[in-house]
Amino acid sequence: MAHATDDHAAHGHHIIPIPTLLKVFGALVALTAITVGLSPFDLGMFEIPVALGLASAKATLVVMIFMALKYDNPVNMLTFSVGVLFVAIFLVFTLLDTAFRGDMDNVDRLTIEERERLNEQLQESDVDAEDLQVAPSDMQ
Amino acid sequence: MSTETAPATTESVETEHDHHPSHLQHHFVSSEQQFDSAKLGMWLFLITEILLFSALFVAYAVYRNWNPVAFAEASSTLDWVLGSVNTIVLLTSSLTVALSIHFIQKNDRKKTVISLLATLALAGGFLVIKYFEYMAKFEHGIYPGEAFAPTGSGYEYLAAIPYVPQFFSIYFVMTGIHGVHVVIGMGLISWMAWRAHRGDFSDEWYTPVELTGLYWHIVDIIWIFLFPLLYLV
Amino acid sequence: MEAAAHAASQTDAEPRTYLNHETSLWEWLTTKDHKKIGIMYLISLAVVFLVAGLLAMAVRLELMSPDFSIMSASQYNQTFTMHGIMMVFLFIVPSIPAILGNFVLPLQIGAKDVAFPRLNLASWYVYMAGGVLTVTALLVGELSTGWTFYTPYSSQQGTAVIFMTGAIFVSGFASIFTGLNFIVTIHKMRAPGMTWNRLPLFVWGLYATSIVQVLATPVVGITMLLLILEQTLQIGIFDPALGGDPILFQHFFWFYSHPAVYIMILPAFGILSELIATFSRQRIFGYRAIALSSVAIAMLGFLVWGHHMFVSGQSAISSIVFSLITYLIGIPSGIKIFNWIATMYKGSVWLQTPMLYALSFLFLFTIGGLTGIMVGVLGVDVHLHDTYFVVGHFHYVMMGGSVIALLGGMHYWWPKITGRMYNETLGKIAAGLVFVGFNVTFFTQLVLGSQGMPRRYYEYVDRFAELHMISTIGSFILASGLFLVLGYALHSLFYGKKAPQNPWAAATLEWTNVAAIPDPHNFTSTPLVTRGPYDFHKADEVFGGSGDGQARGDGAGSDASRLTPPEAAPSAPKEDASA
Amino acid sequence: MNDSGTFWLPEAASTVAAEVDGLFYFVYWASAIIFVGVVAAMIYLAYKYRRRDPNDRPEPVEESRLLEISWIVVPTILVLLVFTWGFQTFVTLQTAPPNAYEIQGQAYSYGWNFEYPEGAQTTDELYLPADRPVQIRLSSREGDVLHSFFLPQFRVKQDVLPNRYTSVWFEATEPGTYELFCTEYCGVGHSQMLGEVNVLPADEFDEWVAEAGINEDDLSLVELGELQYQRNGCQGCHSLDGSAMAGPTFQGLYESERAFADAGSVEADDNYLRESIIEPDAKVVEGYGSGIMPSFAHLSERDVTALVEFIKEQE
Repeated sequence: MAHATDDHAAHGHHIIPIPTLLKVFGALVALTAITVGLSPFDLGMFEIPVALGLASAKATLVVMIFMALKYDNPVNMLTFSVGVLFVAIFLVFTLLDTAFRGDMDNVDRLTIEERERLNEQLQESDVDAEDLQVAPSDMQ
Repeated sequence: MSTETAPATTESVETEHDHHPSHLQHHFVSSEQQFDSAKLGMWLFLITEILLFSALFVAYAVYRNWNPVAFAEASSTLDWVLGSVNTIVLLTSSLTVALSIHFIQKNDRKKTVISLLATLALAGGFLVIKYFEYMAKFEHGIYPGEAFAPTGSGYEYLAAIPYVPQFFSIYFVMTGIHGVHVVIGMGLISWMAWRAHRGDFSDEWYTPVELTGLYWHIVDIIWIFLFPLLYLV
Repeated sequence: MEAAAHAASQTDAEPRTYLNHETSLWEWLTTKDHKKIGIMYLISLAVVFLVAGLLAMAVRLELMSPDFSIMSASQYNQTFTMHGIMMVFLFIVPSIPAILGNFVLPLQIGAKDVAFPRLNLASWYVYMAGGVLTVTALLVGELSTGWTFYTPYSSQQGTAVIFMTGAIFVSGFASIFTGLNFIVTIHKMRAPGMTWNRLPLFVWGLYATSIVQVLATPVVGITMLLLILEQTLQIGIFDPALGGDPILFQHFFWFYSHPAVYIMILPAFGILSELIATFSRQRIFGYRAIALSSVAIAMLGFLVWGHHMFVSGQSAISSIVFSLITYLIGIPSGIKIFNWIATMYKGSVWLQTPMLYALSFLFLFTIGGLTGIMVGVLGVDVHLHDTYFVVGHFHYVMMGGSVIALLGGMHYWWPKITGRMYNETLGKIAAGLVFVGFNVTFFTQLVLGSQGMPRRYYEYVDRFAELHMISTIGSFILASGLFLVLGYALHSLFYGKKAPQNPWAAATLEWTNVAAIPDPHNFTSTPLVTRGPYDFHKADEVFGGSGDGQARGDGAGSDASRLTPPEAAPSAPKEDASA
Repeated sequence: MNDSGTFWLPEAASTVAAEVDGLFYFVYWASAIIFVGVVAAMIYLAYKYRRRDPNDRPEPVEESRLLEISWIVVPTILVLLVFTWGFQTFVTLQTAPPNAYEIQGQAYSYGWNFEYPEGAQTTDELYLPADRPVQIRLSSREGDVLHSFFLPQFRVKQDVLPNRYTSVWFEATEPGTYELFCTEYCGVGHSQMLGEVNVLPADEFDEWVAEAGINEDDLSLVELGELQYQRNGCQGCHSLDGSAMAGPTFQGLYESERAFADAGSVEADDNYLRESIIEPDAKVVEGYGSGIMPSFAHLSERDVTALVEFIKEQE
């Protein structure tokens, strides 16, 4: 009598051979080395995506092989994907506010402290009137 | 909802009850059902762990997006060498824990215990390195929150940069909670090593070892993301 | 002694039930039986509901008129804060899953227990630990943050906040454990033949709820932890005086607390489907739509938290995106309402107390949903935000939705839980009082709010006086109805008529295949499921075999001595049914 | 205030109010129709198909695809319509016209200060010109908590944050007196954090603002001190008539003997008063808690001196 007939995968007792584990470990160390090796270089706007891409690659290796999700019941894969998806939602929707704070003029983009600091800096430095005309995105 | 139960079914249930293995709990029908349930439960628990950390990653992203310069300056004071070493230490511990499962699947108890003990040692090593990193920061007045008062060369200039305390607050909270997870993981692994030594597990049944392994890998994965975000970029 | 008692019960020909099996206090406190854990939750939650309800009465009494006063402003703030926190975190969030979910879910899917019985018991203990911390918070100082804990106000308050946020952190784990347990149970423990399409809709509701519990609760945990660190170490994440951002706290808080609304309402949807189907004796109209819309709501529920923050100072773009998604979530809820009503079409509608609650729910939740659409309209929300309109709206959803459904469900499953019937006449009177009292209390609050009355006010200007008076009177009617329920429930425990196995002629497993009072192991033999949960036309056993005999399903008129499981119907499973 | 509101909404006194109300009533009537339909169908079906015999065993009803699709599509169209309309109103509410008259508003626990471009300052009273767009730039006092600026008759609301400016704008249509509420819970005085909005005809407003624009330099120190006493909300905790409030009364304070919680005492001289304003927790008088009074270190030297002189006058 088969209980719960839906999630019938080839079940989770797959034995992963030691060479595979070692290969994955090697790849992880290599990816770490690349991450560290790249860090002195200024990649500009690609810095975060590259770092996160490498970290994701490492995480994927761990999840798929070490945690054997590749050989596991699909419902576990689904569970994990849903978790990751909701982390992404959390991140994106919060940044949708904080990165665009003050997009209409009823909220100031900068805090009062930052405003004051900016004013001080502008007063201190002897600048041409031209330089004061900064675009909003330049004011950090 | 059902019309009835076929007598044969009842009988088969009874027979199963008679011969069920010692680890099988009464409300499960088969070892496989119990194993699948435990594993699904563990994966669900792991995503709660991921979501727990997600809020910290979001806080990091928000403040980094607002203050990239402060974050870059603050991040540069962290010791990337120690961070890298710790990354390798944790990756190795992931390997050993994966090996322990491989060995128990092959019913090699001795090697299982050795792999688990190796994992334990590596986890301890990680914490020791982390301890030295924390101490190096505390020495220079780098504390989370209000107590933040950088002193000494290489740190004093941080006092003048706004939002540097936010970086260190996030750094200490993230690595601190991660550290707590490492400690919990060490407890679990010690317990598993002891039980494996006692002979609780075999290739027939090793669910607790596998679940502990899954937990340990998640601790590793979180570090995989923490490391570049805090130390490198 | 146990054996002797057993022997005695054997001689009395009284069958073994989960209630007369392992009855010592110690055995209750260490039980792994999902039914007993459900009852332990029932008792704990009833206490919380009583306390939080009395606090609500105190709030209403204080607001009765502008001059009348029973407490100081500071006491008033503590009162509404505790009312909110206890009702939301300690009552409504756990209520339906922990009481009825625990009791009914394994019965409905034909399992002997939940997947992790020990974790289930642990969840109750963790919940109780949260309760202890709550009491501690009350003892160590004033707690007056409101249930939303907005920073920087909350991070400047005393130690009581630390204990209370700690309590929420801890009781969050109870919620996670329950959700995790249910998901695994539904995936792995279903009886043979119980396909996803044959799951009762209460199970679908619980499934969707559990997804939300597992995904959202960790975030409130970490948020509360950050708040504690903000207070103790001043880490400067949320407090603007330290360079933090108060709006970020609101994001973190609502990332949990909006989905939490669905934790509260989705199981209520599930109960409603059971009630409407059983008491209309009709297949649920659009079973698939109702089942899948629950899951859709659970998922979409994570994408709308920003609609609590339209005037908070968040970016306009996020307000707009959140508003748009908010409307999309209104649609699946609307579909459910229409489907439930359509279910009565060509049915046989039996207006027993649970069905009265179901119809109340349809009435009240429709108002709750429509006022939700009103506060979701960007331009209008600016006026309505943080007024009594919002207070009225969420009471229509949480109380008019969740609590009314819980009451309906409690009446429906009461015979199965206790083995006793309650007094039907009193039940109908109480349902009427609750319905009238609720509307008088909260409809006036909708008007108050749109007239401009802000929430969390200890005093108010004279032009709101009349409506506040009406609202307070309504709350007394509501309370009298609820106390009546408590009264006849207690009476029924001791003097109620013995319940038959299937008093409502329902067609789900807990009625058809489980004894009047369930066996400790639920089923004497594992059921084999051959039809859908509401296929009354195929459910011969509900109607005493062939369907033309005595309607033994109809509780009041049936013979109460029937306590043994029904004889198996002589016919073999129908071919077409198993297809 | 006259009472010309409707059953649901208070009197409308700004240009944007008409727009908001129109939308409110559209959604309201659409909802009412749906609600009546739902309840009517519910009652009708419950009555028509009531159980007549305990043995009733109705035949299953086939689902109607068409019906289901229709009640998905129709509400979707309806809500998208409402969304678009609400979106437009929202944008109007958030975009001040460039010629708006700008007033600075500061919220504190528990009151409101307003500062006009001409120099006038008011507390808990807001004066506005009719028929002229006004933008109020709001912030909460440093170290204070969240508040929310709500004018029900104008249908505007905006949270007020410490350390960040937010603003509302509107155009008042009718001279009169209106309400100002705080709608973000802010503590024990939340429900007393009310204000009065006075809308004056344009010429009267100009007159008022010219008169009220006091030049602080012309005031004597004691007069300035009294002004600061009101502006900084000192009256919330320190009475002038000897009555006990959250803080010690100012009556007879000067040159009195002050006993402190941590033992020791000192005579309240100029230096002590000055210290108590700038660093309130340095010496806390017995019977009062520390950490309650915020520091007023941000006040100018002249303002602090003025306050000290004002306190000296309270005999």
